Amino acid sequence: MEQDRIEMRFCGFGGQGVVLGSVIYATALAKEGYNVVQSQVYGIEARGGASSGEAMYSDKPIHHLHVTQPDILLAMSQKALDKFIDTVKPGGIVLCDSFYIDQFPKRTDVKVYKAPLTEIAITQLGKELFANALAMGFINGIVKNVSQEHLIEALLESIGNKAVEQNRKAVELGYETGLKVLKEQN
Amino acid sequence: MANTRKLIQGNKACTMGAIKAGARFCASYPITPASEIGEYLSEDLPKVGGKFIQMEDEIASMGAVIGASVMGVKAITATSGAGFDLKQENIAYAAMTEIPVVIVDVQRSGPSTGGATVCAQGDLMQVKYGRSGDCPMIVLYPNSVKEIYKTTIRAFNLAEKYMSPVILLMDETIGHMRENIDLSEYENVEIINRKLPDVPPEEYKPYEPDAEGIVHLMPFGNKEGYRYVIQGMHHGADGMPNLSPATLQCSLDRINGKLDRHKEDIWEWEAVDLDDADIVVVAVGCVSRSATEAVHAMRKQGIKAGLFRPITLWPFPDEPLMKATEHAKAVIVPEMNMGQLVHKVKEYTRDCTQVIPLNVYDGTVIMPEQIEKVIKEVSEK
Amino acid sequence: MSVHDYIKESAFPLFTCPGCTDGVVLNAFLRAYEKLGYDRSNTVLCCAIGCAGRTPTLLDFNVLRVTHGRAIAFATGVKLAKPDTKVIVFMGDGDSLAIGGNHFIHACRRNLDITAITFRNEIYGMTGGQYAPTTPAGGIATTSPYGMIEPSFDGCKLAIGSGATYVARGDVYNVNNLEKVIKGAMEHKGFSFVEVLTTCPTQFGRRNKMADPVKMINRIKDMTVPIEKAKTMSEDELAGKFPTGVFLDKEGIDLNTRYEELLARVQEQA
Amino acid sequence: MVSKFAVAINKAWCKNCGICKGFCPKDVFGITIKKEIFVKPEHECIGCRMCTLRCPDFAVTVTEKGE
Repeated sequence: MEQDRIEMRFCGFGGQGVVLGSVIYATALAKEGYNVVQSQVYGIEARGGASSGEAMYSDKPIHHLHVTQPDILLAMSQKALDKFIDTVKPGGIVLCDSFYIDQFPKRTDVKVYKAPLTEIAITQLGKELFANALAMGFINGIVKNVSQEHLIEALLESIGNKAVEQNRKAVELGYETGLKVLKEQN
Repeated sequence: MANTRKLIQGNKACTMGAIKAGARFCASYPITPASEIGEYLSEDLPKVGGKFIQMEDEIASMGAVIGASVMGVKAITATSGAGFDLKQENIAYAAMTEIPVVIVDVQRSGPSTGGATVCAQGDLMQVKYGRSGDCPMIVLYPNSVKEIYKTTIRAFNLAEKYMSPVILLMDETIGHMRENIDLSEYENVEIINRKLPDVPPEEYKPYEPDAEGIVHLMPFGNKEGYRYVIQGMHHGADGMPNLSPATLQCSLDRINGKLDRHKEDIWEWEAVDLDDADIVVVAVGCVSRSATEAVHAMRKQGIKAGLFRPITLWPFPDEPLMKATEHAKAVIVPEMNMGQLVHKVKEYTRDCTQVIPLNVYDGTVIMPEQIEKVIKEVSEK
Repeated sequence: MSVHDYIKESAFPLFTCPGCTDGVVLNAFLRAYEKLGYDRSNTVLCCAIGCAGRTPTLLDFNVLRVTHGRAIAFATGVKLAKPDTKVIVFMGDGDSLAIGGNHFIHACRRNLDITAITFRNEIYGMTGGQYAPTTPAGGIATTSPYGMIEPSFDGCKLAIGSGATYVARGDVYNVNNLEKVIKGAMEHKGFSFVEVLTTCPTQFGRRNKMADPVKMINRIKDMTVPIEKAKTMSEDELAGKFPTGVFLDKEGIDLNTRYEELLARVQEQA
Repeated sequence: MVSKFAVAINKAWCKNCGICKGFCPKDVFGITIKKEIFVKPEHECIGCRMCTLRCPDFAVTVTEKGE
């Protein structure tokens, strides 16, 4: 790793499960053996407005409390993207759910990857609910910072025994989507 | 090597530490950001034969945990600032009657309802001075998820050892944060249980301290025939109300003196790069993490900065602080309030040492850069 | 054994004023306790502040005397921590119905298996004669110098409405009935409540033209009517009267029993 | 007729409230000019013991003679 600490932010609107997503991703990162800090900022905006979870990981001890300049930003809604886009570190990666986002970042110093995550969840998995798990896989398809096995384990631990097969499928589908987008856009 | 670390939330770590320490009873009342502590214990205590009850209010939950402890069952309650206000009368009762209990205060922004999910360090003085009378208190203040686990166990140990309520002070940010930690090193951690009387019932005086200044209270419901009164009025060795000048002084000396006498055992602090530091940051809780980063960053730039972090907030580690700041030209006190810790720091640093407060109380956590800026300004002078 | 075997003779004479009948309630409690043959090593008395709250400290029991109004809250912890403990809570009317009202109704709702005894002397005695939630209409107190204008609480109705499973009233004139209802309360499994009409000649009596302790007890005698008789009386005839006896004695699963079931269920799953 | 019951007042505990006297069916108790309660020497106690139950101070005892 080139730097001390990688920061990730997961944002969207309340109900999309982005905070839970940050916990799942942080769990997967922990399984990789990194030092991990997961956190969230609460606020009135958590209901309906922009909701956000965060994860930091490093080989070294982390004293930092909150993500300030994410290296990786997952945005699941336009409002959330607009709110956080300026905080992304130059050279950072921005992942957009193009189902909810149509105005993409104008910044040229970040790499933007987009896919209609929610639409894929609805059409291929039957429920918008799986967009969250799909997004986790999508992130990993792009940045590949955890093993798929750990990511699925982390997801299943956090959701219990609910819709295990569909969730597993969602992560795989998201991952493949990520790989495809990466190939197309690079 | 197998990865034995798990991602655990701060509030969860507190409940795991409590169960490890032997807590088998929790009474609480919902309040953000402490609610998860009651939630987790309602799920986990029954698994080990313990009980959780959500009482009708904060006052009742404080009363119920003392009631359980009187029966010899280790007990914990958790709240936040506004709820802590309500708990104060019964916390004072526990201090006066020398009943061990652990009270968690996961701070939020106040006064009053303030901000439920907003991080602040506004209760530093309240936890020590919020009660009537000269009421002693042990307050511990961890700054990471792992340290919450360890410090919760220590809180119970100190409570049982010194027959005193112990407050575990936490920050919203740390309570809600998740970190992946390895707790296997605490598998065989020492667990301390209160001492029982060593005299037969007919000779027993519940409030007669031993050579260490500690009382040995026999749990109620005992089969050995120890019968006595526990009550919050001033009392002599027999526990009965007594307002004679000698008894009053004696009871206040006993409850306060036992902590003073054993302060070196109660004190815990962390020193970061202090040996040759000429600029010392004094910080507690979440702010100390930013301070650690700031100190490391300054060292890389050749500035001799260090951090003194009280983990035991009360009784205040005055002598260690004096030693840590002996050769400092400046002491910086960043805290998320309008200035509380800084007063104690001023009291225990040399008059010639400049003490600089850094107060942030807008709900955002103090970041390393903010502390670095003050350190740089001081070092350039 | 006699009641004298259960008191701390060293703590006597009682701190109470001449003619205060708090001691009469203690006496009735001890007679009932002795007849039931309970073991003091299994008993905790809880009480709090005020005259009524202080009296149990003179008994040779394990006594937890706590902050004002909170005796039931502490007792909840005591009972949950050691379910086989017999817990009896002694409270004044301010203790149980004013500052501790919340704990009182919730203990009723939970059907916590304890016995709560409220000393209804219609006044705050220890603090100098301020009005209580039980002070009768027109009653003079230091904070109602022009007469009490607030309606008073009926502790028994409150307990019944809140879910207690044994509710009774006794008084310090009919001391045999008092012993009987306290005994019934202690034998009952679940939350049992006894409201006892007591007298405070010093703070209530003197201000309300009844300084004589005997006169005050005679007032109680006139105010009370056995429940059986009350049932035959009209509403007008019952105005200002306090029926005495057992209002309610029903079965109900108590909190500890429910908790033991929960523990068994959770541990079976584990 | 002399009563077969011995009635005693523990003077150290008695506060002379007069409750025992006020409700005694046989007028066993008297009161001095200093308002102190005493047991009349020639009383006709029938052993109902209501005084022991109503004494707030645990100060009155009634025992059967020869007990």
